[in-house]
Amino acid sequence: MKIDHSLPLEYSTEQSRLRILGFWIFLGAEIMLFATLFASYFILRNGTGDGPSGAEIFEITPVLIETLLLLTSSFTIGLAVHAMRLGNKKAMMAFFGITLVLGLAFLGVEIYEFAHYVHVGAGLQTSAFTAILLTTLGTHGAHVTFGLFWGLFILIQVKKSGLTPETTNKSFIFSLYWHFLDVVWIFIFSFVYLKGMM
Amino acid sequence: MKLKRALLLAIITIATVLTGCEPLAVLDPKGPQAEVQANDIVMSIWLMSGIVIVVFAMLAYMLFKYRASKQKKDYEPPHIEGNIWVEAICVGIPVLIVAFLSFVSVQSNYKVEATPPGYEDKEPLVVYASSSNWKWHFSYPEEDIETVNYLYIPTDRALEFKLYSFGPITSFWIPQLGGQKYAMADMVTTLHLAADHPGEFMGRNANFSGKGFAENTFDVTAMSPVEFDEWVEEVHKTADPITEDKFEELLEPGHLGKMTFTGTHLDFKPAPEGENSGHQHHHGSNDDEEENHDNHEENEDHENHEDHSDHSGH
Amino acid sequence: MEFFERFAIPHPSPAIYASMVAIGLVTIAIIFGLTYFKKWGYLWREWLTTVDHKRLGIMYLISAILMLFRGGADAIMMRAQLAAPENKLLDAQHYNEIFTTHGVVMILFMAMPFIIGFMNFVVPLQIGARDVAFPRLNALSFWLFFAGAMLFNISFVIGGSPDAGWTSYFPLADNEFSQSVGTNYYMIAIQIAGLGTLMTGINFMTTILKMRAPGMTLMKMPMFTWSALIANVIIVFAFPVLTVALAMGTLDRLFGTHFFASTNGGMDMLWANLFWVWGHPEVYILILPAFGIYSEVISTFARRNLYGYKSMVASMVIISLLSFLVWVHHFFTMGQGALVNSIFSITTMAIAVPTGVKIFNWLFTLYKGKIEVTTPMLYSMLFIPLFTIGGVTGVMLGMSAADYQYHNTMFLVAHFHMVIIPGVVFAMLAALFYYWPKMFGFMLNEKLGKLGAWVIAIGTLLAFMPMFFSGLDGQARRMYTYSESSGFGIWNMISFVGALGLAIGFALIVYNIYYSFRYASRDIGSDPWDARTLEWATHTPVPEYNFATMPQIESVEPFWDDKKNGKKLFKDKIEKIHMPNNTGIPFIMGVLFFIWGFSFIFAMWIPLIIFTLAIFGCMAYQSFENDHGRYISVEEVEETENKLGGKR
Amino acid sequence: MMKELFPRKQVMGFVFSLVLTAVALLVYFMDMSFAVGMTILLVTAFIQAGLQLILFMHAGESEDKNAIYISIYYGMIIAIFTILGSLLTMVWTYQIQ
Repeated sequence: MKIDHSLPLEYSTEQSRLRILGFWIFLGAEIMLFATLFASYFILRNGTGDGPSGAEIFEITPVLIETLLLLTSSFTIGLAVHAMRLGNKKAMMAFFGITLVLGLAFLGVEIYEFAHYVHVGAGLQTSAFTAILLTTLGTHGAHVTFGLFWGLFILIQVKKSGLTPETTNKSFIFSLYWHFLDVVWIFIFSFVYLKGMM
Repeated sequence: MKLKRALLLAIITIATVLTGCEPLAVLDPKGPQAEVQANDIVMSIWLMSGIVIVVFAMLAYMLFKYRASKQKKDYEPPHIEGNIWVEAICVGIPVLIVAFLSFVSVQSNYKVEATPPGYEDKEPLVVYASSSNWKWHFSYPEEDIETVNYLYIPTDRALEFKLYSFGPITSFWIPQLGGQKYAMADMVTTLHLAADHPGEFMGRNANFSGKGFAENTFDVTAMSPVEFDEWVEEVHKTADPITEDKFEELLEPGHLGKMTFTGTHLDFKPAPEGENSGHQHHHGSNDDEEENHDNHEENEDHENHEDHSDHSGH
Repeated sequence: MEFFERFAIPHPSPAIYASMVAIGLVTIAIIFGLTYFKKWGYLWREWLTTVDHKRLGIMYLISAILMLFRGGADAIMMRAQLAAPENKLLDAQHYNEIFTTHGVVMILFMAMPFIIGFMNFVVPLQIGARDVAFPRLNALSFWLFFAGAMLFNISFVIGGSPDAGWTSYFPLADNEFSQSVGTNYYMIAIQIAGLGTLMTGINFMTTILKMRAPGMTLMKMPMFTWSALIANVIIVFAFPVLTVALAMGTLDRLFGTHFFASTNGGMDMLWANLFWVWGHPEVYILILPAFGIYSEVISTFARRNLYGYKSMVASMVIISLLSFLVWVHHFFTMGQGALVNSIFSITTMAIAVPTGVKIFNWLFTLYKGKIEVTTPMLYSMLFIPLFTIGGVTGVMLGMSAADYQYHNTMFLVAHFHMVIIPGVVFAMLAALFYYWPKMFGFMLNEKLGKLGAWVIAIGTLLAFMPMFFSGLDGQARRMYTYSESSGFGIWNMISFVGALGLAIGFALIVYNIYYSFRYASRDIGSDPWDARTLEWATHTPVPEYNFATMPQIESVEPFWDDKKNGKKLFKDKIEKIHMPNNTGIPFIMGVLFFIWGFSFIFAMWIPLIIFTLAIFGCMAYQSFENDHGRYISVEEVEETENKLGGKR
Repeated sequence: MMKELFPRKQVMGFVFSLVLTAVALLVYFMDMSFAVGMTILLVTAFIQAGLQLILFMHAGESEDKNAIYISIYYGMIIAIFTILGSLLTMVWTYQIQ
């Protein structure tokens, strides 16, 4: 395999450059996926039927905690990539690990939040509004969950075989995914929660 | 306008000759809205025929002139990149045609979405047309009459159909009076029509709604205002009043013949409009409240014993 | 419903029982045949585990042709039922199921794999690549599509077919009005196939953007590759919308949510909206690659370069953007009022401009050419007039006020069949004849081919032109019967005759394949059409690595320049070639997805969870697998090249 | 070593995103009109997205930056059209009628 040493390790082979571009295109598709959910959310926002409205069930505290957790994890995965580019495997793994822990904490708060919604009578079947709220949040949450497993597998591979063109490429792509989930969360935070509580 | 009528006549004649019987329903309008649409259709058919002829002629010319069998054996076709002027014409003319059609289309949109010209002086006749699997219910709140699967209308007034459905999306369509519009369970749509002449027309649900869809039709009779008033009077004398139980029975899936009642189901089962709308976006919009004011008053008496979420029920 | 009741067919008929028996017999025959001729190993090694874009392309084409006949059988039954008033051939339920499956099968399981099949086979060859960017993902795409298609197709023998139309509008498609599992099949099968298509889109975008031969800038790409690029861009941005819509539909049907219900704040219009946000771009996903095929065929057989290359590219880019801005024209009659209708009416008609540019460019490509009417060219020449009729009626439908009269009528049905059959089906048949020699090393019979083309063209006109009239006379679509007095009888009888014509035409193509397989010459060289683009510069049959050395590209028609102007295409010396290994994972995942989907459709939650975990297990396995492919040595390449007729 | 591990770019990005989040929170804690609130949310959300894209995701660092930017912008444009078009068709048109 040809290795080009003038580029960061994750770009070093032809195949890895293909993977990175391919993943960016996949993120383009993800934009549309979440845009469709947002469009549906905005349209069904007032479709509360007999159920509660957003303003009645949203709580600022867990949402703020979730936001801070995810923002910080996006920062630490950035640091992990930075450490990776410096060839510091130990620091990279540490930051990567912190990212996953923060992700797990985010998921924990989100599960609490869901339990709270169901508890106050805002389940999946309550109304179109609660359904689209839980689906939108759930889709993001499912992405995070998937990311946790994926990240864990990558971390194991980095530990096993070190920073190779292969593992750095996977880690870099994972960082793109994670940053993207943060971007999606920013939009959820702004246009689902804050707008709902405005 | 004269030209349009002449063209219309021409196409009708052609169609008549082709079928050997009656003219095509859509091109044989009996009301102002259908006429707007038929004029648009006929005009666009002619314009589009022009384009088709140009393309056919060019294709035929190229195929006859440049067939390999007509060329010398050693002829080598030239390399031609394209010509800015030729391509500008190929863009320019279609742009002009589309611009013209857009102009016509926008105008017609506003025409078919309003009371037709010439009918503004009189209050339109409001008819609530609701579909259930697989019937049509016509409620005349002003006349306090309800019919099933047939529609009587006067010729001197504009008609305002308030459409909704007790089930799947259906589409209310009387081809000779005008185009269709959807009837949906959670909101009321409005279709403006009018009939110029007395006559009998076919009406149907045009949107697929399940097993009984093919037979989901109704008969439309347009008559003079005097006859219409006589009919209303006669109904009040002879027909039974519609009751909630009876109406629930009518809603059962299946087909029914024509039926006539006094009173309307709107009294006990209001249409999904205004505050009865399942459609949240009607709330908080002041204009809408204004518009539906009359109906609110009508429904007010009955709102107390109605379960709010049940209005669009089945 | 009781658990076992779900699997019963709600409306059994002798035809369905006969199909069950036939399916059983064919399955047994295939298993027996494979065992008897000891072909299991061959099938597994060479086809089921392949990652070769050419073989995947051929598998897509075979599936597409099978599905063409499945959807065609539905069509014939529909036309037969409507041929006479008050006909009793089919009952309402059966008719509803048939037009639903006809629509879904033809669009998603016939036209889509047809174009994706040709993309697979042609695009890497046209850009001088060894394979696509992600060969294993490509195999997974195919198996997901195939799993989805098969899942959808078993619906009529297990549990009943969907019956709410291919648009599956809610609330008709909701549990209340569609009680059988049919619509579950619709939601899940299309979801699985759609995921495969989305991966194809990402794969081909990456391939075309990154893997072109040296020197091939974007503006030197062949037109089919350009059209494939644009179509894949549309796939990438349109299919996620379908994914979400189907997921919401599934939630409504299986988990009791109220997205599209008319109670509890749901909104039935939202389904229509989301469906068409995907649905309209979908039409351009189908038509653009078809346009690409026509560009290749017309320029080859006019013996001239394509006229107006730049405006062709520009028009496709504009179409790709506009295709996302017109979806409301599918429901002008939903009551949005004059303003919204006006906006979408204008954007809709605007698409006619770039499309018109393409038609004129093809006509000008003929100008000063040396036209040779072969079968692919005959399809292209029949396409132009027929598609023009379909296209201009599209402009008429775009006028929203008039659309109130066309909507939901046979006029609309006539329009989209006059667009899709000449536009897409003719293109696919042209491509089938055009690329057949490259795929299989012999040519299809020209005489039979041209006869078939004429029969199909006349069949199309006979089948669909009458619908314009019956539509204007008030015949709604999807009616399973009509009365004598309506006067629709004569139009529908002519349509039926046309449909029979189409059936004969397609049968002729099958006979042609059989006939040519037996009698056609195998000595045709690698460039039987005297073509212009890169895919013809390699050997026939195409070696697995496509090109022994990378071609050097200097123009849009490098192969033509190589042949006529002496510009050498292949200058490098042969080096060892890196190729991906075959893998069974995509096939296994296809099988898992099939069972997963089946469990989902019948709400069998425990198998559903097990197979969900199995699918993720496969993905985890992939993540840990370290497979760097293999190398083909220089000697091996040279040996293959010599065997196939010398180094190029 | 520590200095290397805490690059300015990343830290700046993080601080910015915290500041922007705080600004967006004003919408919750202060009383303001719908228009002002929406404007603040739109501006902060899109700036944050842009920060992530350029500072954290290194969108512009490789030879494929054009392809990357085009696919992201294309996706955003289509996304915005889809959202606005759907709202126009199913919500706004009933409010202005």
